[in-house]
Amino acid sequence: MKKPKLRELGEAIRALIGGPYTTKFPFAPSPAAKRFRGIMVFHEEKCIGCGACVEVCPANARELIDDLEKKTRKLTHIQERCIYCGQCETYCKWEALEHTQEYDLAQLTKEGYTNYIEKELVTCELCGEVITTKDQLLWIAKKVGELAYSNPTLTLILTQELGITEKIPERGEFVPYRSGHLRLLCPKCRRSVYLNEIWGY
Amino acid sequence: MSRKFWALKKSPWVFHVSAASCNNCDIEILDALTPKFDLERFGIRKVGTPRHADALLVTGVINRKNISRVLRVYEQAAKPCIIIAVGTCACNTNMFEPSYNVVGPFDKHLPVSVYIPGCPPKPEAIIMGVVKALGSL
Amino acid sequence: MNELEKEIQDTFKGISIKRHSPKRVYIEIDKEGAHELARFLYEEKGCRLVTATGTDTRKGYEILYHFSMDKTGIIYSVRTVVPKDNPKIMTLASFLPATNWIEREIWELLGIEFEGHPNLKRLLTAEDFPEAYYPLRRGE
Amino acid sequence: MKTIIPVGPYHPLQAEPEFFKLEVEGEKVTGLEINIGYNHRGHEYLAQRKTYEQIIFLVERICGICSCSHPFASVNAVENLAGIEIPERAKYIRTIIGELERLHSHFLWVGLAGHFMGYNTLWMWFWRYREPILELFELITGNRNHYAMMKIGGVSKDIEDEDISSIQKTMNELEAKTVMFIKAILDDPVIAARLGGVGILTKEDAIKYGVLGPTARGSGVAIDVRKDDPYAAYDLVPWDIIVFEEGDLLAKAKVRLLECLESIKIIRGCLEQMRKGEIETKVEDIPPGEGIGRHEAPRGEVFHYVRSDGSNMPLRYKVRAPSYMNVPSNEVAVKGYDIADAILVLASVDPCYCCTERMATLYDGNKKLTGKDLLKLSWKKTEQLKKKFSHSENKLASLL
Repeated sequence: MKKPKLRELGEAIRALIGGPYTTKFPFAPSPAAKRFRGIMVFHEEKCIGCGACVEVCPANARELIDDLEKKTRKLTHIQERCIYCGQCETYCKWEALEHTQEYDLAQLTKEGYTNYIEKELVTCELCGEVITTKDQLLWIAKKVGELAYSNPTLTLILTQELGITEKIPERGEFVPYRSGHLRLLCPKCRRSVYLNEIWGY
Repeated sequence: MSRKFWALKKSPWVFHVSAASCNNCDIEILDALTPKFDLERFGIRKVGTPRHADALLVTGVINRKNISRVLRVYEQAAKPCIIIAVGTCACNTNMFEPSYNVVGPFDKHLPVSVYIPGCPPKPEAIIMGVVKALGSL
Repeated sequence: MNELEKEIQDTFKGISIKRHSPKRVYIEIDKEGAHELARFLYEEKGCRLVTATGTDTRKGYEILYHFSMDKTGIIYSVRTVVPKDNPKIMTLASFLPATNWIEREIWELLGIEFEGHPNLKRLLTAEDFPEAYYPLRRGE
Repeated sequence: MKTIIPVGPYHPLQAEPEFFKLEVEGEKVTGLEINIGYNHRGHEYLAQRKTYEQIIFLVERICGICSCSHPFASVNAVENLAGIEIPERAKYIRTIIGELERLHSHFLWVGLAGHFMGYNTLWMWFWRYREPILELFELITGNRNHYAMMKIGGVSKDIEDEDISSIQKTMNELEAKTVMFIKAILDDPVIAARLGGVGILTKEDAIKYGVLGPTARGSGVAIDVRKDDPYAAYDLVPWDIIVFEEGDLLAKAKVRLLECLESIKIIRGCLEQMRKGEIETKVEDIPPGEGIGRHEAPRGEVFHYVRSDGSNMPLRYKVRAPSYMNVPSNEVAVKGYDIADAILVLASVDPCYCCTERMATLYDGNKKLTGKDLLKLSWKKTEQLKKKFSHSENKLASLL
């Protein structure tokens, strides 16, 4: 009976000499580790609005809403729904999303948990469908290099961006023939424009 | 500030209600009571029955089977009683929203005072949440 | 094919043994034979029942009894199909108490009735859960 | 006269919360009815509506304590289905995460078991030394729990070189402490009297109920998926399986305590043998078919079955957590023991305890009993034993 007690006493003395194990928090800051996945921030200038983060999110904490009237794409992140798994950070090629080391999220109301960015959309001139965001088209154009000039949509966006054409000129009624193909068209409409040439209207 | 709130602020006793949670937030709450974080420094104690509690720490989502039990625990708690929703499940239904057995997050059924999102929130975040809840009184 | 599989092939009729990977074996058998095969694997060969899976498929409700042979680390999955218009099968709970909860769960989530089960009542869902609503069936 | 004491309801550890109805005659427990479902969230239903990548995060949230076991079994199942081989380094990293988790889970259990016995020092000790493991997790994976480490075809994060030294430092520190605690616990006559010979689960019953993990190994059933069906790096590093024949609570506690040392051994072996290299293989697509994945979680074997039709979502996803098999065995283990022991027996399979002390108020004829009362009963018994041992020269103490 004596020996075990001594052992436990040793532990107690060691704890006494070693000082308190308890943190000073909240009177002293307690920073999280370097890899900690905390509150998420958007880097708007890096984001191209592709929506990959929305696809991979397991918790439906991200929303993608296309506003056709305002021609904007709204990418929302709902902090209170986020499970801090880091999937969107991993899959974002542009490093537009980042988990910070901040963890204090407590609030008295649910307001303020949502943050969003808006991106300019490009829509089809014929059917009005969403093509994608302007930033993504520019990124594709940059990626394919000179081949961008083989696709009228990319060419138009690129020349506009470079300031060669200030504005896409007003044109008359749409003609579904080759003369009408130099417009911003969604893939489906572009197909029908080209096929009309061959098989007729 | 009424005397009742003054007393509550000095040493809030909490009761831990776990609905359908994954147990992680529960463990982090318990962790906040152990040597590293030691909530008893602030007079916060975990009690064994809702009748003694000033605050309810709720975790998890509410499902069809435990809703009656959760509501009964809230009825038993002495008022005024603040409800602190710990974790993403309690604040919102996390990824369980489409499930057939889940009837919603806590604020749909009970008046929640403070939300602490996180999956799970760090014990530090829980401490900050409790501090904010007491500061709001 | 190892010795045990050969023995099963010889003892039981109308079965097909498929080896998916070295340690995962699937045995297909009819409804009546499944009970006997489960008894054979558990009582004579000392396999441990891991769990049973019920699935809604085109052919009918499929039940997989997963048996684990811990000496070799092989999992034998006994597959049997229950018709959709009459979802009934013999219970294993009569000789294997471990299936008690498993069968109750399949009954309440997939709607397969286990004949002879000692305590077939709701396990996971509440008493006020809608009757005849089976979440794991397709199209529900 | 028969009295029924309801204990419960919530029990929030895994997918299985419990509501116990103890049938007692006098002080002796004669029967037990278990009612679960207070924690049912419908994971299998939800999994059919998620992609394979998302399912890992869904099953991670089945249980918070073994939060890498379910993803581990899940990736094993999908890799079995698609026939994917993962790189060597990923195997070691998976093993390290799995064993660190076992370590913190067993520490948690021993601490809480101490709390139930009224030995609160033990609780604080173990939870104090559990903290460095959680800090390690935050360092390696980026979160204290829910690590998000597993990925089909490998792991999502690498272990950096500077982290390896901190893991080794923590392991050295923990090993010394664990050895000390094991001696302190096994030497203690009160603990021995409280746990020894209580809640015996015989080998026959263990096989009949199909119990798993430390519950089975405490009853002499030597099953361990890590040895029987090796996966990840468990067949590449040396370690031993711990089995005790007695089947009582002490045997289960011993299994868990000694497994902590084995875990440290495995982690050390992995760190030594780990070489630089790839941490994931590229997964092309998931073919139609079915797959089974297993992992030895701290509580026993986790079993995942997945069936695919070739799309990015599974046709059927089955999850079997270890407590699902362990908890029903309480029906036989608790019979014939005191009410004061019942709480320990129910806790011995390592379901969840944080709930036991906040069980709702219960009615029992004229008497009212709460979970707190049960705990007090348990503490009272320990106090009595302590007195008994301090008054008389006992044989146990002289043996040590």
